[in-house]
Amino acid sequence: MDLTFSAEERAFEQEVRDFIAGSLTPEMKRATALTPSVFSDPDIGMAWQRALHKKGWGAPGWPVEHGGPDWTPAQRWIFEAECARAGVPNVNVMGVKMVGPVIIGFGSPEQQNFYLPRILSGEDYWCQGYSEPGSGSDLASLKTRAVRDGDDYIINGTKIWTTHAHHANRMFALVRTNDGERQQDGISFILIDMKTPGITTRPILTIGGDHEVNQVFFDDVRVPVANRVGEEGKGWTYGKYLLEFERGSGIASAKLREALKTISDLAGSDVTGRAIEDPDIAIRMSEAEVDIDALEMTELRVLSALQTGQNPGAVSSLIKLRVSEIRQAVTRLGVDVIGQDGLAVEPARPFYRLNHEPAIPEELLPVVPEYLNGRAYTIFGGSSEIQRDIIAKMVLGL
Amino acid sequence: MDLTFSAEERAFEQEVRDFIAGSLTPEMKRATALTPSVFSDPDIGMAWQRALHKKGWGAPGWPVEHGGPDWTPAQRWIFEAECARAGVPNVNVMGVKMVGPVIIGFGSPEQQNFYLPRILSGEDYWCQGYSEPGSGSDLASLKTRAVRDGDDYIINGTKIWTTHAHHANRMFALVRTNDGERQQDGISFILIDMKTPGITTRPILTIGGDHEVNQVFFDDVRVPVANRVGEEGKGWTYGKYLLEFERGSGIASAKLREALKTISDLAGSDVTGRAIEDPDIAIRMSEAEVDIDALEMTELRVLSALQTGQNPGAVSSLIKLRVSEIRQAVTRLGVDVIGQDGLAVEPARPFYRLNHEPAIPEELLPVVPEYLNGRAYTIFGGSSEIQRDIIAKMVLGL
Amino acid sequence: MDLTLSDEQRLLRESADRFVAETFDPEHRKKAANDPLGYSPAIWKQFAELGWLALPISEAHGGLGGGAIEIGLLMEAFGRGLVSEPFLSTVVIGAALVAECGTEAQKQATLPKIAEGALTLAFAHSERAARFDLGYVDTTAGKTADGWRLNGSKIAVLDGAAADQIIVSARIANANGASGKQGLFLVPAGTPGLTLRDYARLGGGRGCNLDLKDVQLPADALLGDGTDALPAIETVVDRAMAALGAEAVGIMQTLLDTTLEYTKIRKQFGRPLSANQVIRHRLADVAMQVDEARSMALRAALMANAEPGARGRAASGAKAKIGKCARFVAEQAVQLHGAMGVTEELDIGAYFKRLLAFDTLFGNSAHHYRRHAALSGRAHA
Amino acid sequence: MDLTLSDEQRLLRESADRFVAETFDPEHRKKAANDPLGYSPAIWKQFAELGWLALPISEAHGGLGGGAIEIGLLMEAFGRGLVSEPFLSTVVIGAALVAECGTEAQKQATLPKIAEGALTLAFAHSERAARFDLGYVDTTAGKTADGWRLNGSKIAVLDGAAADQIIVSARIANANGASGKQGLFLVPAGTPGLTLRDYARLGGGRGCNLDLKDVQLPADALLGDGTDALPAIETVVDRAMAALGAEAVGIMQTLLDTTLEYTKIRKQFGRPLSANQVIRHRLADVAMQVDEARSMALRAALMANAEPGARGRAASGAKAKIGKCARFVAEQAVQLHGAMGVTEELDIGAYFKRLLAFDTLFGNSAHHYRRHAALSGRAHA
Repeated sequence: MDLTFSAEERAFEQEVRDFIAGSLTPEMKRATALTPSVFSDPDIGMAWQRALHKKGWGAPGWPVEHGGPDWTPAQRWIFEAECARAGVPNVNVMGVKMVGPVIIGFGSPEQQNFYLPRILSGEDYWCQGYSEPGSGSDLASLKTRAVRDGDDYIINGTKIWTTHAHHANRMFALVRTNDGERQQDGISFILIDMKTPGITTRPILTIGGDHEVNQVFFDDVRVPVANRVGEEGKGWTYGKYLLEFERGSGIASAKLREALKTISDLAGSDVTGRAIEDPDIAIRMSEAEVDIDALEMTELRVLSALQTGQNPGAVSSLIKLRVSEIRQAVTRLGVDVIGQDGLAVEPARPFYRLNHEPAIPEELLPVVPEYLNGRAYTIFGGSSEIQRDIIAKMVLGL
Repeated sequence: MDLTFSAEERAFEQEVRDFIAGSLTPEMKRATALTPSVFSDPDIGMAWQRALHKKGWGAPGWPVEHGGPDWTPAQRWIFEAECARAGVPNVNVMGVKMVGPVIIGFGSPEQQNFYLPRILSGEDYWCQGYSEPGSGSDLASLKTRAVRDGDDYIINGTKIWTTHAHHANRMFALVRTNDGERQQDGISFILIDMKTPGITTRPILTIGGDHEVNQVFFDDVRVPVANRVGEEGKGWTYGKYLLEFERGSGIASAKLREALKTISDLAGSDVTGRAIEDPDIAIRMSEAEVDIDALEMTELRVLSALQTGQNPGAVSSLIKLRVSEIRQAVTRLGVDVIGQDGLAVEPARPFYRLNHEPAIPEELLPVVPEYLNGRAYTIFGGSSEIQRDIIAKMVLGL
Repeated sequence: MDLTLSDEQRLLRESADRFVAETFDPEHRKKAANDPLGYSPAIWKQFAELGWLALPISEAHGGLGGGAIEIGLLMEAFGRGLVSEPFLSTVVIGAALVAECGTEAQKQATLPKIAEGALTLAFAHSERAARFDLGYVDTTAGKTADGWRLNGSKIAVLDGAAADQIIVSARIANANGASGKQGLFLVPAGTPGLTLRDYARLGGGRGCNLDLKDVQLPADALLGDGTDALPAIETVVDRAMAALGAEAVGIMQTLLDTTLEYTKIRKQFGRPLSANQVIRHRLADVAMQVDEARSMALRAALMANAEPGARGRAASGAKAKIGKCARFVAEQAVQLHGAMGVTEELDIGAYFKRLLAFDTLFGNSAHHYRRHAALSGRAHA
Repeated sequence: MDLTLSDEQRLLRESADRFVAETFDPEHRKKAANDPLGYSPAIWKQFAELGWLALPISEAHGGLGGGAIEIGLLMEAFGRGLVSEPFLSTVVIGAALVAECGTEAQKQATLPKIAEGALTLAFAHSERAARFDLGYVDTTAGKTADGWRLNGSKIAVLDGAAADQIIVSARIANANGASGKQGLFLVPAGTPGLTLRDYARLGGGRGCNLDLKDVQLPADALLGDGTDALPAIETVVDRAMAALGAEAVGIMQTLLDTTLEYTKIRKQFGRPLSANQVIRHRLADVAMQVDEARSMALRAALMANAEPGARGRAASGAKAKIGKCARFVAEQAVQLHGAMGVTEELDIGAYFKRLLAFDTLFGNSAHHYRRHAALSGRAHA
């Protein structure tokens, strides 16, 4: 047992660092630091995607025949850790990490040939049409309906909490094509061009004041049957595959460590009156750091199991819960670090392109919105309550 | 609105102080301080009961015609607060606060004339036969059966968690006299002489190493029907009355404040290496003190409502939960205050009559057992889980 | 020992509850949020007519001579309605600072005007380097030939842009130039050298940061006779924290009521959210914490005139405990509202943010536990 | 980067798990609890035969040259069985102190004996006034004509009464009589002037407090050459905390397994306890914390040979985090066992108490978060 990387892996680490040093512009870095969200604005995120794609790293998790870099789990770890450390923008995860793997796993060769290169290159920007009003945690109860009409489906209904729908040119959605005996049985997985007539989006401002999510309405929207992925009525299976794929692919500890470091640097600076001298802050930083250490070890245990071809087992399902809790603790710490400057609300966006001087120092701007928006970590993607239900049932066998 | 007491109440406060100064012996005080339990050993507790009785204060909550002192709610507050401050022993609550009020409310004149004076004088020592193995929180499922045979009941079954059954000469018990449609309907409330043939007790050591609770077995135990309180099959009602009576009568904040002061004094002394200099200890003491302040105000709000003849309402049902949680926080603080001296286990009892020198300073002896035994606060008398079920239903109407 | 309300107090509560319920609806709040002033002068006038602005001001200065309990009743109602009128800044803090420190002439010049709604105040005290330490002030006041010259920077000035006068704390230079005790200065809005960076305040209302560059003031701008103002500031801030505590209780109660309602109505997996035991228990805890907060706010109000140590411990205890409860209650209200809770679509978000602001104002929970420990003689806290 | 066990490690774990499961049943524990020695010399002999006592000792001194991972595997198994043999005192701490500080002659005289099970050690370091500060020692060692004279008092000496020799830390007086650096002294059991107050230790095994009154020792009783022993003590205690962390993980896993089983079987209101959502979620949290503790114990073991700062942060982080998890897991295991949990009738109580002892040993959770913060350069922690 040991924690050190091999000489080859160290060399790869250096390659990643060199790549980042050569590709990450100061503007990208500043924009990422000043974005109070896990989603970068597309102009920033897609610029980074193009840089990655040029290097052949556009989709680290994909098989090599579809343009993946063929990395070992350790290489993926190193890549993600270095990206986190450098503060690179977030790419369009709905494309690279969500719909991409589904198309690879279940799409037709035509779909693969058409969509995958456009994800890699950053030409397409995807959003995810899953939740509906009334169907959040209870996703299988979704009501948006796709009725067959010749070679098309006609879609009616509405999706909600659709991240970046206002930026996306494509959506992958779960729609009801049939009233199966089980709710899950009548759901299909479909790819929708956002420019299709009948689609409208309504912005929903988050509690932090950001326009990130939307409600999307479908009013007799005509989508070719050829845009369905896999079999009709099997969409639930593909959707679940996606969630599992997603779960194994993230390495959260490196990003959390970086977020904590940002807060820690603020706490050590005059801009917060040296908040670090408050023992409550100092101790809570250590608590958060130790929590991240524990998470990192758990992630490394998963990585090590993957590396040696084993199934990491149930432990991966505990990770989402801890990640969301630690994230919230770190953003909360941020609020306490900046103290009364947190009273100032800056409504304009993005923070990295304000056309006026903000009331408080620029680096303090994202702190409160990050905390506020971060309340969603324990809600979106399956609330913490649902996660605990799942752990009790699937991990503990209760 | 104000927090001050009237001149008459201040005079009464002085009377209580004078009484305590004249009646509480150093031995009683030391024994109470060194008892890691909310129950005093009978020799100590009943000596105090006799002193109270002599003064006419043997049963503060009883009506004056049965020997109560006819106090206002404020006087009861003052009395309890002064007793807590002085560290007086605990009397036999199962007699004074539990069975007494039931006999007063529902007993026959014969029962009242026989039992009540013996409770006041300390001649009788009572225990409570409610829980059974398998019927703890779900008390109504109790199985101990009393079968009518002429003028007697013949009782078979077992009771568990019976505090001081090994000291008591009497037990009040809930027994099944009938299989009603609802489980609650077939239960009767009965008074049992512990010397009746067929009763055996088995000690159960608590996690702190104390002999406090027991299992009591009934093997064809013959009890006169005249020992039944009230109607047959109505025992559940009387039992619930008792719990309600009990709930309104306790003033927990004064005792908690005293318990915290004891820990605080230890923390300020060399005997713990001046634990108070540990900022974690200092802050947690303030947290506990503030929690006690909040509890005290809530208790005062109840008192004030009673004082003006109002119904304090649902708030009183929140108190048991907070009291148990704060008690546990205070005992936990004790463990952290004494540090590595907490490793030493002293199995002999009582601590105030050891016939050897303990391995650690005497005043440290009860700290860990108090914490350990105190785990029961959130279990006995309706677990915290059950309490929250009740609050959700009864207070919040969910 | 009587914790029941007097008839007058009951009437005050009822009229405040009614007025707030009728006036401060979500529609009104949306308007106020986009108002550069942050509040409505018309409503402020009504406050005056209702006698609320005169409430704690002494009868000798045109007020009603009320106390912390009455303030608390109003503030709790204000919390329920997320009222953003500058009551705290002008009446609870501003008027009290003048009453505590001012000369009789200064009191006569300001207090009656406040009572009739003709004068608004703000208090500029906090500085970035001070964090939550009331004793830390770097802003300086130098003596000039005919008055004072102020230099420095302040943050978190509540309602500063709407104030007719701002009370600014500054360290008065000693004869040898070294900085000495704190003084409070009445600075009229628009005084040259004063720069405000106004902002929308988290949870409603406005705030600003303030720069003072060679601000020239007349000699009588100094409140009182030059005695160190720190003890008076501590007194007033302790009472302000009691008042804020009552406001927080109103907010928390509203969040509890709203969340209870929502979990009964909202269905998931074919049954209401409130059928989940985990959610039922969570709500029981929320209710318990609202009740504890209520007790602590009341306690701080009842102790508002106690000797400084006891008053400070009650105020810090209340601020710390209510802050802790507020975080829990606010976070759970959002959590139990699910995705809807993390938007600006519902009112929940506004209430949440006001509680977040509450916890930060005048020092967060951790700060006040520490102050409580220090005031309790736990030296190393 | 490989966190899988080697074949040897897997074998070691399997044999330890098997031996512990077969040997340390509740019956055995009850006997051990009443044994004045606190453990069984026969089993100690078996430990030696299995090679466990030789595990971390270097091959040059009759050992197997194993490391923190192997120690952790054994300790986790020991935790599952609540083993009370003095493995920590003799092997993890005692042998390591000799290895770190001793002269070659001292190593040759002790280490092979430990490896073969012929010598037990204890470490007497803590003093009441020190609380958890390893650097605080009041016990003095004065130079005499032919050796040393020790005076002072120690607390929390694990397995002291059963030890053949006790390693006592003392401050070596300087030439001018002022106290100087720490030294470690090998004190044979029964040395005149040594008074032990032996006690049953919370959670199993024995402990004692120790008085040293003019204890006379030969010159070679001092381990090593008089270099300050504090860095070595810190090294060894950091590694001991990693080992204790692994033991705690074994205990916590057992509590989780037992509680899961109990809540499935125990019925209330006509259905198993585990049908309650609140209990299901609680158990999910318990499982999560056991997993976090496991990660931290492993991390501390993997960092056992890192530079002092990183090693200390890993060890303190693990001790702090595992201590926090242990409290939660232990308290919930008792809570979910209901009334049966707060008795000595079930094993739960013994496991609970061992975890309580774990949290206290070498400094509780709060202490180690503070040390972690200090080692991380957060100066005011």
